[in-house]
Amino acid sequence: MRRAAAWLAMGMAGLALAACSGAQDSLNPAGDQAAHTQDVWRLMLIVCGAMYVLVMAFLGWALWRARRALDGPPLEDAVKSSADAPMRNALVGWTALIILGLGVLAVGSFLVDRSLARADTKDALHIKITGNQWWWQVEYQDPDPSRQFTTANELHLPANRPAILELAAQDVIHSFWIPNLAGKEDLIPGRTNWLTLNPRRIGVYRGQCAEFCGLQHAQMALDATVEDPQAFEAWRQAQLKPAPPPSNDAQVRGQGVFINGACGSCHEIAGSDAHGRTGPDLTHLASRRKLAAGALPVGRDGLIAWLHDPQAIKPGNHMPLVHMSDQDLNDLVAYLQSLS
Amino acid sequence: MSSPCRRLERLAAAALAAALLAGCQRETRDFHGPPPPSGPQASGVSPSDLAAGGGPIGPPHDPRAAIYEDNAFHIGEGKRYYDWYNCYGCHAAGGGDIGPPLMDDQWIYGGSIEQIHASIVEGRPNGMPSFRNKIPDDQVWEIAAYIRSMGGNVAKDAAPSRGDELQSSLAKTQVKPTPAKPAAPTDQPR
Amino acid sequence: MSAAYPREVGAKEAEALHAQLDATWRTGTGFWDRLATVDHKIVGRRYIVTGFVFFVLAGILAVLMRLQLATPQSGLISADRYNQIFSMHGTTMMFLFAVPIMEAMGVYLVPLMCGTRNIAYPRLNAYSYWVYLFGGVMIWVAFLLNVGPETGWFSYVPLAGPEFSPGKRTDFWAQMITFTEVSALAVAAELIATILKQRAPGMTLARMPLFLWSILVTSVMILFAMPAVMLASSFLISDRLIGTHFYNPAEGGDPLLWQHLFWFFGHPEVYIIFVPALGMVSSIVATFAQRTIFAYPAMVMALIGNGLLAFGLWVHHMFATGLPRLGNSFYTSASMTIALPAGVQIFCWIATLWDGKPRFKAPLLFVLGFVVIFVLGGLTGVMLASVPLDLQLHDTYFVVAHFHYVLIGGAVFPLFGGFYYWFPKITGRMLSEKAGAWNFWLFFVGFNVAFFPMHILGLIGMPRRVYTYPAGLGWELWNRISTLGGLVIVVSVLIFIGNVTVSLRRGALAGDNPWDAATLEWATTSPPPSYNFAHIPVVTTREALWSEDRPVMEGLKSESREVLCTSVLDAEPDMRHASPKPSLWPLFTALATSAMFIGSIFHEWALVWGSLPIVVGLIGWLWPTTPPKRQLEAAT
Amino acid sequence: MDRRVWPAGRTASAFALVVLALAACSRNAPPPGPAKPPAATPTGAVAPAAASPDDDGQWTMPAKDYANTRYSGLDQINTGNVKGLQVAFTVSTETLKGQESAVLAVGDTLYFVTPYPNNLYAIDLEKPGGAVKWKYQPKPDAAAQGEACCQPINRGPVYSNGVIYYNTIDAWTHAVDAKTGQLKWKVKVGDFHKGETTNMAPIVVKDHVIVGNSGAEFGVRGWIAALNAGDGSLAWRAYSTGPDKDVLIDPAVFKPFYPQYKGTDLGVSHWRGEQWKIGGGTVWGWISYDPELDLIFHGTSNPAPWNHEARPGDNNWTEGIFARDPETGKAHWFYQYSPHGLWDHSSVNENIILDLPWQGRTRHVVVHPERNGYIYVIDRTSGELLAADPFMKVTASLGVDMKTGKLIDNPEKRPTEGKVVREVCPNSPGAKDWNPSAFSKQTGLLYVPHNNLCMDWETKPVSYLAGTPYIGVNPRFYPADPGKGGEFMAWDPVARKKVWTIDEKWPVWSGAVATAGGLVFYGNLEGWFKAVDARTGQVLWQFKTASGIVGQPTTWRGPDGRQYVSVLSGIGGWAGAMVSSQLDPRDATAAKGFGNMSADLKKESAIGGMLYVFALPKA
Repeated sequence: MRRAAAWLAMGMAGLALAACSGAQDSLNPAGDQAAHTQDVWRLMLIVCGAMYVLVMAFLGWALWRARRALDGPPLEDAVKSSADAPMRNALVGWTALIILGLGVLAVGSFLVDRSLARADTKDALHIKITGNQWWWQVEYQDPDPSRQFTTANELHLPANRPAILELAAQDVIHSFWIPNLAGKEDLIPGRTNWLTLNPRRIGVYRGQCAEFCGLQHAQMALDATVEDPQAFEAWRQAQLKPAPPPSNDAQVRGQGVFINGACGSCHEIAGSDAHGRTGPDLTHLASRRKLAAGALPVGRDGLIAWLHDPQAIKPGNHMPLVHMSDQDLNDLVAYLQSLS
Repeated sequence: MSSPCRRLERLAAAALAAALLAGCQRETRDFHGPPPPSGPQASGVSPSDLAAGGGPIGPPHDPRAAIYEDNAFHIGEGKRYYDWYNCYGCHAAGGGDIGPPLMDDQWIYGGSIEQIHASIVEGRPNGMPSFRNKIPDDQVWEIAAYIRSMGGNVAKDAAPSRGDELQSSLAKTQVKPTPAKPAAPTDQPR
Repeated sequence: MSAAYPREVGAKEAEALHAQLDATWRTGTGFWDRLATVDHKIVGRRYIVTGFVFFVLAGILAVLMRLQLATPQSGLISADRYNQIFSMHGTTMMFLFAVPIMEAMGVYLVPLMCGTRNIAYPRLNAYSYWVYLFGGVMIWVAFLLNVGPETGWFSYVPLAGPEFSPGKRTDFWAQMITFTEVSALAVAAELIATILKQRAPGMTLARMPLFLWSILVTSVMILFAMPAVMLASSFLISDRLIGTHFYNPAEGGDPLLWQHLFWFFGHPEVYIIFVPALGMVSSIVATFAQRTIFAYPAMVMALIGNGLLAFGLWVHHMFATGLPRLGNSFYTSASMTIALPAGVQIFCWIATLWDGKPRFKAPLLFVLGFVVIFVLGGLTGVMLASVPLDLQLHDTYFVVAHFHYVLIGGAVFPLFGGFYYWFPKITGRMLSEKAGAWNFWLFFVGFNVAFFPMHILGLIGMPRRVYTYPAGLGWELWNRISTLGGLVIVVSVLIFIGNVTVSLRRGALAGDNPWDAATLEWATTSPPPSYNFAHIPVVTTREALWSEDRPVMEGLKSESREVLCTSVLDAEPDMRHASPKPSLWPLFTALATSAMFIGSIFHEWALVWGSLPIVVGLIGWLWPTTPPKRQLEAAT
Repeated sequence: MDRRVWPAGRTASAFALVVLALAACSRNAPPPGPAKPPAATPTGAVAPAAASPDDDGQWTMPAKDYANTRYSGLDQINTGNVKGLQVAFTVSTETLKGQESAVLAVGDTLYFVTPYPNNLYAIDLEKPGGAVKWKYQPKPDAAAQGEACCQPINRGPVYSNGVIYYNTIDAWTHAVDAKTGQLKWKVKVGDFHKGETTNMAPIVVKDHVIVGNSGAEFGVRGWIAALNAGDGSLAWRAYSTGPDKDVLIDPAVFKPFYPQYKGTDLGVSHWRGEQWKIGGGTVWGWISYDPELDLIFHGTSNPAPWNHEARPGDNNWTEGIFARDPETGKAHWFYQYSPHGLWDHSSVNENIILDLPWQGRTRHVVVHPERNGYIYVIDRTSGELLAADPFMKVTASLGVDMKTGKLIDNPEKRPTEGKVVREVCPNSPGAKDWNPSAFSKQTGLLYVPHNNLCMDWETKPVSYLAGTPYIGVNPRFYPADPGKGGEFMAWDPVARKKVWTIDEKWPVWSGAVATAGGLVFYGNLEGWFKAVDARTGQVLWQFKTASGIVGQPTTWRGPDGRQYVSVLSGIGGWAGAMVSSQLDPRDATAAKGFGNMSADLKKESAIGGMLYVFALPKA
């Protein structure tokens, strides 16, 4: 029993602290918020681990003592305990210890929470994130409207510059969560929530909807890139431009398929006649890494698989199966791949 | 007292079973939509298929109609697409605006789900645009099924209720059925 | 040591008395007699078995989910079905297993522990069981017919609202809430009345076994918590059926209203499940350590403290919803504070063991397993109370691990201990100790293998309620291990079922008090007679059966059903009270209630027309059967 | 000529020059003569004679004159005898949608246009009983009916130089010989498949037929264009959004008063992405013209879509007023009533050209009752805002900053997607919609038929699908005061206050006309046509027509020398669509929000289409 307890304690500490350098990992912080939270986690782990060890030690001692008692003479008085008085003191001590431990944790947690509330927001980027079943709309805000742009399912952040996220939901409650950067915050219809990020470490991270939002809750991911400010600026300049016009016959035909068919009814490609707003913006689709909120990689194979039967990949999502000829499909993919 | 009890029990069981079995069909979620029927069918019908004065002869009965009309999921999706494809812009929440109301019993081009489907796909001469190729066919059916629910013409337990939006009309579960009647001859085209 | 109170006055009179009492209290063997029974032991047994069946069903769903999640991008179960499965798993476990089975143990044990002949309001008790059964069957039939709930056991609006959950799936779920809560509220009322008014003479509040205390606290919590969720679910049904706007932000409603109402119920719910388990642990520890529980007053205070604090922390489920930061900090403190009573209790149990001479039988094994697992779950609970940490861990597998540690560790382990402990009393036969040890160890190991990795999964970013996940995020291994652990639990539960099946026929005969326990349920035969006690025991100490002095009380009628009512605080005999006879009206009323509830899923007017048969049922149920004159005599 | 300064010494010669120039190009203009200064009025407000010459008894353009006064110098019908007014004759319009056309009287003929199919009627006044002289049938494309936001109505024809010019719903401009009804030319000015329709009444200035498009509710890009009167060829076209060269902003000429309108290509940079290409700003309302300054004044409509979150920025040059050179189209100044318009407050209402005594001197202004609830007084020489006074309860904004000229939006009412904002006053048809006011040269007052409505408003995402509505709002309208959905008021433009009001149950959707007989005429949605004492607001006479009145009353002298008053009766347009489109009031959002309040209107009014002409009984 005691061994089991010890194993558990060790396992908890060891495994959890093991270097799992995942792209969606709260223990691999790449921003201030996640780092602060990791501090709380460490404090918790130490205090709670100590408490756990203490309880298990007491239990082990009691059982070890009891095992000896089994061989001894039978207890005379079942009702009255001989050890009342010392145990009573121990209980008082134990209670005090719990209060102390909880006090440390509560204060630690509170202080970190305060520091998160006072995060640096100087010169912050303002980004509006809207949760949809089951994708993210990402709008980079700017006081100058001509410097605003929209993308989907991806977030680019310059390192060492704060970002203030305005969180809204179109349909049901979603929760925005990039564990490497910060804890989650819900997107609630009819309300606006705010989340500040202070990304520090350059890298590619993955976020995912954390509040159950229906059929495809599992496949509602967000691709987050923290990059150096120059790279970010270059990306932003590219995003501000309309989509490049089709440059060869296949792309021209593909654009025709897009605009004259059903695609343009829901998707926008800035610079073309497609101004649908109910599906993700596709203006610079080819510059993204992921398709369909993380379900597939962007690329010829991914696009073909997705367009061939989106309902097989994300059953129940709102991208309909549009029947088209192989020729049309190939042209369409060629066009979409040109949207860099 | 024993026999009435038994009868009651049976009745309750039968009612439960019936309700739930009906529920089965109402709850199926076929994300690809039912397959189109094989053989010749009305993929499109023009307004000339309507008989003057009498009832519309319209497109023939389509076996998919009941699947969409009796299915809560499809009707719910139709409600979503009704907004997404701007049906709302002309017909409001069924009360009409640029286009005629969809919640009353007056149907210029027929009020069956097949006829509504045809109107969406084909368009109609006094301003209704054709959405052929602009809306995938199964979504057209879903929209048509939703439109049927506006007049209370789908089963109450498949009808959508209110939406999470500004209240504009009764929840569809509360709408009294208003079966389509052919447009009266005195009615002007609208 | 045979702990029975003296039942023999003289062999002949005694036999006559038994025959007379049995004739008065017996439940007939005919089909209708069985349906009409109001015997708390029969109802309690049914409750326990039904609850266990739901446990197994929900367990099967859990295994299906684990199989699906064993590999990334698994195609075993579709998204639609998976969502129904996890919703049904949570719903069944919480509403159809955990709360009912704890109440079921109360229904069976409380009258025996109080030393009374039947539960208070026995017809209501029968009614509550039927309502519970019909509600459970309804939701499972719906599930099997593809009309199962799909929005989780928490059914957050607007996802569960009319726009995003078309059809009747969510309505069945919401109405299942009504069924189970009507039933739970009825049982809570019965248990409170039984504990406060039907305790054996001399069993003052200060002499009440901790199990009774825990049931009392739980029942009071039910009275306050359940109406919140019934209100919430009724609002939901009315939003969905007739288009009200309780949760529509566009028309002055609020989706967060649901969350507040739901968690105002939902958090106490956990303690409603957990507090009775604490009572079981106390019973088992005392019996197997052969020691009175250390620091009884502290234990009672801790139980009450649990009950009170449980209502002050619901917001820690809502830290991510953007509520004011300072308010959140208050709930952090409250949530952490609840670790205090739990810590005190753990200490007291261990101190009792430390002081005693424990016998390591299956019930105690499960209790030791409880301590090891529950303390860990409690500590992760403290972690989750921290706002910043919760924002990372909320809605991840860390939380799944946490509450399974708390609920399986904190409630199911004691419950299994309780099964082993009270099985002899209920059936008259012992369960196999050997099978019990296998049962325990496989459960313990399987549990930790299944759920410990989930902590890590949560920390490395795996959210809850996902039907699939992509490869390459480091989640595969832990998920596979978890699934293996789940399969081990399956084996363990199968062993338990086998053990019960075999022991029911071939188990060793138990005798009145096989464990040498101190509480009154062991003062009668195993299984107890229909009337529980021929003479009502009188209690002089906290550990009644460990006392040399065991007086009894006489004077209750044997030719008609009577129970003794005592005063609330000091349990002084107050009056004799007639106890109702068996009746089919509770069943009829339950059927009528079910018809109304189910009907109102489909049509709002069912609420009106459906209540007429209920009124008929209630009239029949409450029709006075004793002529007023005789009643008067009985009272004097 | 420097338009910022008005050298008094040169006034007379300028008058003369302009009047002469005007006379030279329009044979139907009043006979040339010395420009005499307009008679003083009790308030001091006067309509300059150049833009509002003395009455000749005809009614050749819907607004009566370039100043948009809708004032008739006829006084045969006056406060004393109006009680005896009776129907002289009626003519069926043979159509049943909203009859918003003005009735022109030129010589011995009346002209009016019906809603779709936009037939042009010529009524022979020489014959008794309103005989149809001819009927011109343009046969517009039926499909265009689906592209008109608020019924396929028409606001009337304009007569110039023997030709009737008017627009049809399918975005064609027709020139019809006024004598014979023969088509002289027609040109396609827009593409109705995208939602571009034309229903405004053109105006003819210096051989240019000036037209504008409708369809901001369909996400079209608004424009105003000048067609050469002779052949319909395009002289110039100025867009309301986009780069300066499209908007005809030439920095050499464009001198806005306020700094926020200065800059390059603000019609692009004050939008997100290429939203300006589908950004609305149509020109479907009234155009006035000041011959002395040689400037036309026109408003631009709301930006598209109504859901403002799709179009961050000030959305230049929507919901504002342009002063343009009629010859070249070049903008001289601009003022924006509602930057980043939130509520569909199209700014296309009439800009009445007046000269007002203002803080001790005379200011040359346009007076503009705006949909957002304020009556604006703007210096027409410079674009400087002089006053903006509310004329109904306004909650949508907190006022106008007189320093910067900017409207101060009420932050509490700012809509966001998924939220309903309540009690937004005025609602989207505004405190006053298109239905034009009249200015009496006799009383110096402005007579404004207007609404008294508030609304609940919910924005939601919307896709632009060419040819379908591009709105993204669920609105729900209701009267601002119980039982009072509209008002007819007399407004003193100098004292800037209401003089008297008449409460109406329904929004007043008809135009007004003021006469030298001390009368003002207007109609209401129930169908009452009223004559009101211009000084007191007392209703002196009323007549119930068969349908609701949403048209523009006119008054003229017939060939027999008698004064007549004419109006079309036939409910429709936005406010009347519930009735004449047979919409279902069970849906509050029907007719973009009128469904919520119009169940009774369906009982109190009826569908119809009839020209009513009134006169005093023959002596």
